[in-house]
Amino acid sequence: MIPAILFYLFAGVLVVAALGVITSRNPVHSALFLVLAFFNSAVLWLLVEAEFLAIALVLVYVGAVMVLFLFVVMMLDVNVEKLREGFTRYAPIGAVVAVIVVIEIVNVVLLRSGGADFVKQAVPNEPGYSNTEALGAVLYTEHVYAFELAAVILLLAIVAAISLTMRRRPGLKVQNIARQVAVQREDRVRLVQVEAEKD
Amino acid sequence: MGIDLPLLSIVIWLPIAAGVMVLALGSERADAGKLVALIASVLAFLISVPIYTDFDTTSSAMQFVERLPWIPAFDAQYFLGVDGISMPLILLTTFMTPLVVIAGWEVIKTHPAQYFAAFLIMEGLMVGVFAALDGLLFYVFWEAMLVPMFIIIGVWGGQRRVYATVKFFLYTFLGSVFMLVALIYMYLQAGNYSILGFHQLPLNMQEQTLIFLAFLLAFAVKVPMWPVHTWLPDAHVEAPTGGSVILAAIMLKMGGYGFVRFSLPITPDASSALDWLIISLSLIAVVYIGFVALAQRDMKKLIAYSSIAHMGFVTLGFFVVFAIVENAGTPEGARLAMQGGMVQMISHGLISGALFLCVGVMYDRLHSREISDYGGVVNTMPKFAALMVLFALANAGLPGTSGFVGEFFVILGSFQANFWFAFLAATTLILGAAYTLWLVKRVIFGEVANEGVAGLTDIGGREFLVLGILAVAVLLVGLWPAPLVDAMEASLGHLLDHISRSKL
Amino acid sequence: MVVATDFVAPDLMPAVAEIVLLSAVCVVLLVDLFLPDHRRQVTYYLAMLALAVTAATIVAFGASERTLTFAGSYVADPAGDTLKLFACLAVAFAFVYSRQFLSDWQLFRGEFYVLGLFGLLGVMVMVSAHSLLTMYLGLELLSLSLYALVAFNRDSAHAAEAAMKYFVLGAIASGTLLYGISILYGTTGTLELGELGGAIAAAGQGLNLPLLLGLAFVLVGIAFKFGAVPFHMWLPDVYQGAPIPVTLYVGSAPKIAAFALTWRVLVEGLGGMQESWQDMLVVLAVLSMGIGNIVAIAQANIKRMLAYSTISHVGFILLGFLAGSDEGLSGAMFYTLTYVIMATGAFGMVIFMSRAGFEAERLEDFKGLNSRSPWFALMMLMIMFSMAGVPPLIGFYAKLAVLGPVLDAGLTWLAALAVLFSVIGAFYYLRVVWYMYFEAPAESEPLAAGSDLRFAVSLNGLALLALGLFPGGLLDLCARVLS
Amino acid sequence: MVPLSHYLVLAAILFSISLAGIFLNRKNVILLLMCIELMLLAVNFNFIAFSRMLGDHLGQVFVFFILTVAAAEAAIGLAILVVLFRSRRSINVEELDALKG
Amino acid sequence: MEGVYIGIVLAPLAAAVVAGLFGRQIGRVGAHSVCILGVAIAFGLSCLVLKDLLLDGGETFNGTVYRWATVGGLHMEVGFLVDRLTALMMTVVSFVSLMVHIYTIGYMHDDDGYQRFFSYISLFTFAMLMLVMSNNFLQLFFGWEAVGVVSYLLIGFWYKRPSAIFANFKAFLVNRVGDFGFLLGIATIVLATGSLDYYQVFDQAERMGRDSIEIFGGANWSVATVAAILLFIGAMGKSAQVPLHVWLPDSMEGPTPISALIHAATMVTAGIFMVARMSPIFEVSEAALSFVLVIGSLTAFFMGLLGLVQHDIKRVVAYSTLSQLGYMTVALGVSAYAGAIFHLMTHAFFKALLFLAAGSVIIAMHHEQDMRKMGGLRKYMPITYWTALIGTLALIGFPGTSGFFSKDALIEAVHESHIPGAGLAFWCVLLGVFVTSLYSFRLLFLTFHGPERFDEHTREHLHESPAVVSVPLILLAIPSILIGWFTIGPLLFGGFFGPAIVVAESHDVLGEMGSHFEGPLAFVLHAFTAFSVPSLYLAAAGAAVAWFMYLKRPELPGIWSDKLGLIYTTLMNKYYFDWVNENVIASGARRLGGSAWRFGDQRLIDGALVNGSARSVALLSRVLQHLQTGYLYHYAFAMIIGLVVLVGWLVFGV
Repeated sequence: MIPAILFYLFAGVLVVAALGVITSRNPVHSALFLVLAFFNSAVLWLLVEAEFLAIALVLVYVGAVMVLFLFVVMMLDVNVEKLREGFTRYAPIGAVVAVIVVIEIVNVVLLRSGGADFVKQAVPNEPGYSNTEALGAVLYTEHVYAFELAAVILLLAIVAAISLTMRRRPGLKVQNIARQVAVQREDRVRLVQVEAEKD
Repeated sequence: MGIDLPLLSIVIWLPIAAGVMVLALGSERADAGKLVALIASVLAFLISVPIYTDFDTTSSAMQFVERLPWIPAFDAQYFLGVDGISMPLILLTTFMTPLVVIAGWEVIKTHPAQYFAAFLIMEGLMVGVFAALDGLLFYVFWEAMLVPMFIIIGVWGGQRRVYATVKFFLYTFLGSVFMLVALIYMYLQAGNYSILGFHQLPLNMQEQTLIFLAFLLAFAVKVPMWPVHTWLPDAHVEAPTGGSVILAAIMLKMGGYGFVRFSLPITPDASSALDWLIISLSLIAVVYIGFVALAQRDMKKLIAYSSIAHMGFVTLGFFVVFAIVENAGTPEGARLAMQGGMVQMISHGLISGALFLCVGVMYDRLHSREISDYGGVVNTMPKFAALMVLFALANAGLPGTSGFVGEFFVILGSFQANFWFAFLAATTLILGAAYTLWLVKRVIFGEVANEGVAGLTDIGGREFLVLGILAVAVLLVGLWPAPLVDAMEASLGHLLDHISRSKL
Repeated sequence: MVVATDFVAPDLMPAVAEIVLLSAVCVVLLVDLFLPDHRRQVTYYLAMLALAVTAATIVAFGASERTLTFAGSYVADPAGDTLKLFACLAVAFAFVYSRQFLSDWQLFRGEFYVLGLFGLLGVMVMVSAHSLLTMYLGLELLSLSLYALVAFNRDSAHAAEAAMKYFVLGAIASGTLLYGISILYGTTGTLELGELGGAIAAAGQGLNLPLLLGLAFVLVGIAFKFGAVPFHMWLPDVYQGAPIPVTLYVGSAPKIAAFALTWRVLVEGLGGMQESWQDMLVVLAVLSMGIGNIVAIAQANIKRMLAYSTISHVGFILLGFLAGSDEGLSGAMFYTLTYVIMATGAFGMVIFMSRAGFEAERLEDFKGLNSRSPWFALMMLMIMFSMAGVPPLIGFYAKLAVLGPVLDAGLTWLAALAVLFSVIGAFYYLRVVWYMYFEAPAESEPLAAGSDLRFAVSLNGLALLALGLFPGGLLDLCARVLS
Repeated sequence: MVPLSHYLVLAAILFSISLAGIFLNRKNVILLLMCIELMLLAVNFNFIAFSRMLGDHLGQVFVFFILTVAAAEAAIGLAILVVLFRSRRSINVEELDALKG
Repeated sequence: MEGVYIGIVLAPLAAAVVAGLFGRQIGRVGAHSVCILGVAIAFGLSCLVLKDLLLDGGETFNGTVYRWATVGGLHMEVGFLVDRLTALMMTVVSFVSLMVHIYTIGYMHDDDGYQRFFSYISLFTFAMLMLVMSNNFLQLFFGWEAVGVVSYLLIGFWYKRPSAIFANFKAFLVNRVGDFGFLLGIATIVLATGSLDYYQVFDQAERMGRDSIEIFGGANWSVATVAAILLFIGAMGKSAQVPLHVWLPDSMEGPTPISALIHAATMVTAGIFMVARMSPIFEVSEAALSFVLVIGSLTAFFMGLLGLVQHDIKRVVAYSTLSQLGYMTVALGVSAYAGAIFHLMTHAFFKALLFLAAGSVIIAMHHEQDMRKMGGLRKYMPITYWTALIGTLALIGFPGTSGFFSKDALIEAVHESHIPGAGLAFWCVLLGVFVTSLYSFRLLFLTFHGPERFDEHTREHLHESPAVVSVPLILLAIPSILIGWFTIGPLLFGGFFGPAIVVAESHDVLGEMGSHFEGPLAFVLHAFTAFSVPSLYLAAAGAAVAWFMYLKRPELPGIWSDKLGLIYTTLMNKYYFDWVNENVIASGARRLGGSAWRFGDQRLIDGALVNGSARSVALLSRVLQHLQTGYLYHYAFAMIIGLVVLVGWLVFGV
């Protein structure tokens, strides 16, 4: 009973938060709503005993991705008010389409699921089950290929992000470490014989 | 001389190779290119002569057969061979090309190398169309030909050349893609692309009808038959002389050839059931187009329309055979109509080619194709006028010229099918004479019409040679068609036997 | 404690090509880092070397038969090797074509090659994917590389816009694909394609609605990757907005990936539901051929025109798939490979015509090419006619290869419609030829292309002809490796 | 306990909201990126729920990779956004219309 | 003999080729020498052939020269059938041709196209000989068309004259209308008999009379009738029968020797010859004979009337020719084939004579052809005058002249005949005699008698024509007078033609007449007493009226033409045939073609269908282009809709 109440509670908040994401006038608010949605999701995932992913979601998403989002939002500093015009005009169509999608999917998963049993409930795990350990066990064995690929993707993301955003501005003053290290005393210090002022 | 030489292959690939060579020489060395073109085209003609002389006219089987694997995935083969139907057309092709090369000798100033290369390549492809016995190979040649022609009309054509050439390309392309579908369909039934295999392929009526219609579209456009003919006047008018000549003399024949090689033997029952359609369209072509030709003010357009009307005889000849067989009970009498169609193709090739060359001769001098810009040409160009009048009379179907033979056969044949077929067909005697001789009257005869005409110089040796050769050919076929007719007799007889047996 | 006692180290050999390529990419990346700008050429040569080595590896260690490894998530088979080899070749051509353009445009940076190679890796992963998971990862690897590549010219607003659109739409598509995968997973309990196929076969044809739902979502992802209507919207904008070398890249190797995606997922994985997806593909194919061919006519920008042309070709490729036969599949593969060759050539010609500060992307820029350079006009002519499907160029056989199976499947009307659209489509290819041959040159600027570019374009054009005259080899190859 | 289907419905709702968000938002590209994150979240819900119900970890592994990829995707997306902003001084979706037709 | 036959046709052909292709090299003298030689050889050999057949009892020759083509069992060959009919025609043709050749030397003396002209007329001789010597329908058609073409070339010989090139165009077209029928006739015969060979066809003529063919739904016609009428339509064109006569008067635009040779003596009689040759077919169809008869009689009378109002000397002769051709046709219609051929022969001589005489006048008048500007030429040109008088007398049928025999026999034959239409024909030919006499003497009087209406300048140069002109006149005058005496007996009643002409029992009017034929003298005398057939008196009346109106009271014609305004206008306008042809048929065809082109081809097919579909695709392209708005949310929306529809369809089958 408790899990059910928790589920509906957090699910409700999650939906509201998701709606908040798409309806907020201010992108910062949207981002914060999204953070809220992630938190709620994490809780919901905990309810189905996916602890590792719940934590990962919070750490990776809230901790890193959303911060990145916020950073970009702040950095670009776009005119907030102007950006929200014209939303309501198309809202009905958007709502209709969204409702149709929901109906189509719900129709299948709830009403006409055919052979698949979508209404069954999960069997509780035996005590001592460690979600993290279970994932870890397969991640580096069965899914080592995928894991490597994920690594490559991250490497790619790094390369791509850098190549897209990093620019050497001609006038920018930067340190040349090598030259700094290799500098000789003679390069920097010139000893001059200052003649004493005769007075 | 070994019989083992792959003559057909040589005739196909020699011009193409020469064309590539001319292209490689480039327009900077166009003189050398021209020479190569001339030598290659003449050589191709000489090589093609044994195809006629060594041809066994008593046999309806394919001769000079070459068969090599080509695309194993489709079981398509490099399968060549000629029978009495295709052999004359191949000779026509190799005969016309040198003339076109000579005719373009001094006239073409821009990109001369490409011009000659295009014609050489086209020659090879055209021979390929007639020689191919593999459906896919046929289609490849058939379509590939559009490319050089597209370029020829577009680059060296007249004012509205782009419109004309795009129309030409798309029209014919539209026609032939449905043929491709039909070919593939039959391939799926037969397991390979052999045309001879297609002939024997059992097909039910619905299949036959659809295949027939697909072929009809392809061939009707090419012939062209009313009402899919409108590309032709435009293409002819805008094309350079050589292009018009090849177009009229050979490319149109492919439509007719397609009917005898594909439509009739592959779908005899559908052809028989739908012969009324073709016959009506052919007769409309003869009569309606005859009238339309009367209204033309552009010489090339007039000749183009006349071509459509004349090709109407070809299709008429091919498709009245069913009615004749039905009336007479034997396929013997139908041979006349069929022969008529075939001879008409050859003859039209010579005559329309010659007429386009004639217009080209005048166009090269005055740069106009308008009839009203001429008049009294005979005063300044007597030699030319004599030849042009000869060709005009041939076009009007004068006995003793090749133009008569086909019309005569077809009218005789179609009379055996129905009086009114012959009646309407025979109106060409009047209409053909009317539009052709009216043209002659307005262009050739009369007082010198203007200063342009007054300044004309008569044809030189090069032009005289080309037109003279054609004149001889026109007269030869007209006076003694037996060698031509005999060569086709066995094959057409075989064809008629074949199509008078139902596939159902 | 869960301990994987039954773990056996996977056999790495089947994936050796990917491993080699990844290592090579890392080498390129590192070397590039330490190269001064004036020696950037080294990166290029290294990248080419990487491609060569990869290709050599594929050839040397090619699978003679279907081999699974990495717990069934990776498959090596001859067809895959063929596709990979072609992908390598396409990327190599893209690199050759791009070199001069990039340096002319101050875009000659090592990242281009790194991203390009990453993309190739993505293609290879997809080709060899035997699980929805690896397929997804390969897809993302490829897509992310492409997004970055499209935005590669950072100074171009068009490129950025294109990249943004591509990114957003691509993300939606992969989201949808993932949603579909999740449902398939939930219904069958597996991600491995072989098992998936088995499960579907067990579930039986027809009314398994959750499976159908998953299929629909997956189909969207596939259609997007291919650029089939109505999931094609990104394609014209990306083709136009991206720098030409990138357009060339986007237009070539990723099509092989799209083929692989469809083949592995739809045919191998969801083959049991063929009846269901066949109709869908019919619609997508018809729309693609129609919209692609028709809208291309109105284009004045050649990159955009080629984009729509791509859409129409995609329609044809889908024809092969929807026929549902072995011939159809090999036809689709043949078509894809052919298309890659043609597209490479076409965009190569656009690069060829361009020079520093000038992208020859308007159709008008091709005016009078025949007078400026007959040889390259001829090459472009062959490319265009090949795309239009005029024999004896290879494009014709591609159409033939897919039309046959369509007819065999009894869809005569579809074949007729397809050829009709190809006639409509022929118009815009003709227009290019017409501009090149029938119009006077708009400018007299000499063509600045270097010899490597000239050689590559010629090779590409002649390949269309040579393959067209003797298409048997490639056709056989496709049929053989897929069987 | 809550039946599996409820998770699925929740995911469906999230998915539609994200779709609607992409369609409705006409001003700010960043929001599109957020919607995409939301969409992936919906997918993750599906996977986790299925994984739980099926009692295997495949789904969760998938989610793990989705999270990874999503992070990479976000990085690249934002990088493109930055490039876009630099070149156009705007991230207004309605102004992204130079390429059309 | 085969070599001889080939020699006969090849000699003129070779001459034509030499003169035509190498005219410049061989010069004028060379050209006319070679051509005259060629035709002379033909004439000489023709005489030889005739002699062989007549006197030496030579066999009829029927042989093939070469095989033209064989298709499906139908043999098409070039070959000769030389029987007495042919031999007679050959002799006449080559003789007249020879005369014309000689005459041309003088007539065309100053013309630039001298060699060309000789080439043409030799070519014509060749074609005509091929026509008459043919043993099959194919070759007949060959010759038929070939003479037409040469006629075309010759009428347009002076190609600078607009009227000449109009006339030759018209002539060819009108002939083509006839050929249209002719070709269909041949087709009918091939259908019915499966052969083109005369003998094989004639052998089956009986059967053709019985077989029927359905042309209009339901109506079955005898094949023989269809074939005969169609063939006769060809003859109508070539022999200028109403309504296909319109070309002949215009053809006078050609040089006069041509008018004599082609448009009087030979080519125009080809139709007559052909029908005679086809007598076995015509004989089995009474309907066809009636048709022939009616057409012929209409031509004979009404075309004669037109001769009354013409001022151009050559045109008068031309209308006279038309009328005389009508007579021959009438003879054919009553199955008096021999009579037709007889008249053909005599007509050839005297009409050629008249034409050449007219030509002689024209030369003297410096190519003035209007009779109103002549008069009193008798004293300047005595030879021309006398020969013209002989020709005129022969034409009107003065007793004892060749024309008398042929024409009287012919009228007699019509009188005897009973086939439908014979009554009408009889009155037509009878009245025609009066008309013939009237216009003939009108011509003679206006030209040679009465006051001189030409100017001084002309008078100074008036003189008799040179020998090359006058000698042929004299040579032609001789047979014009005499030949009837010798030939009427054998030709008409002596079975001269043997099996070449077949006449059914019931139609055998000549046989009937032959039963009381007692020699030419009796025939002449009989004419004076035969009041039921008062042709002689009618001719005399015509001559008298002509004298009265044109010599005695020259003001009368003007008065009469004013009083009979309507009739006169109708006659002046030649019954409006030309008007109808030009304004209704020709311009109608042009207008039809023009509108077919503009509306059918340009607007409907090209405009609406071809370019229309191209335009709609282009329009569609521009419309669909706007779907690609450039807005990301629209793209996304399209994808979403696509997804929704896909899911909806796949999952719910919507």
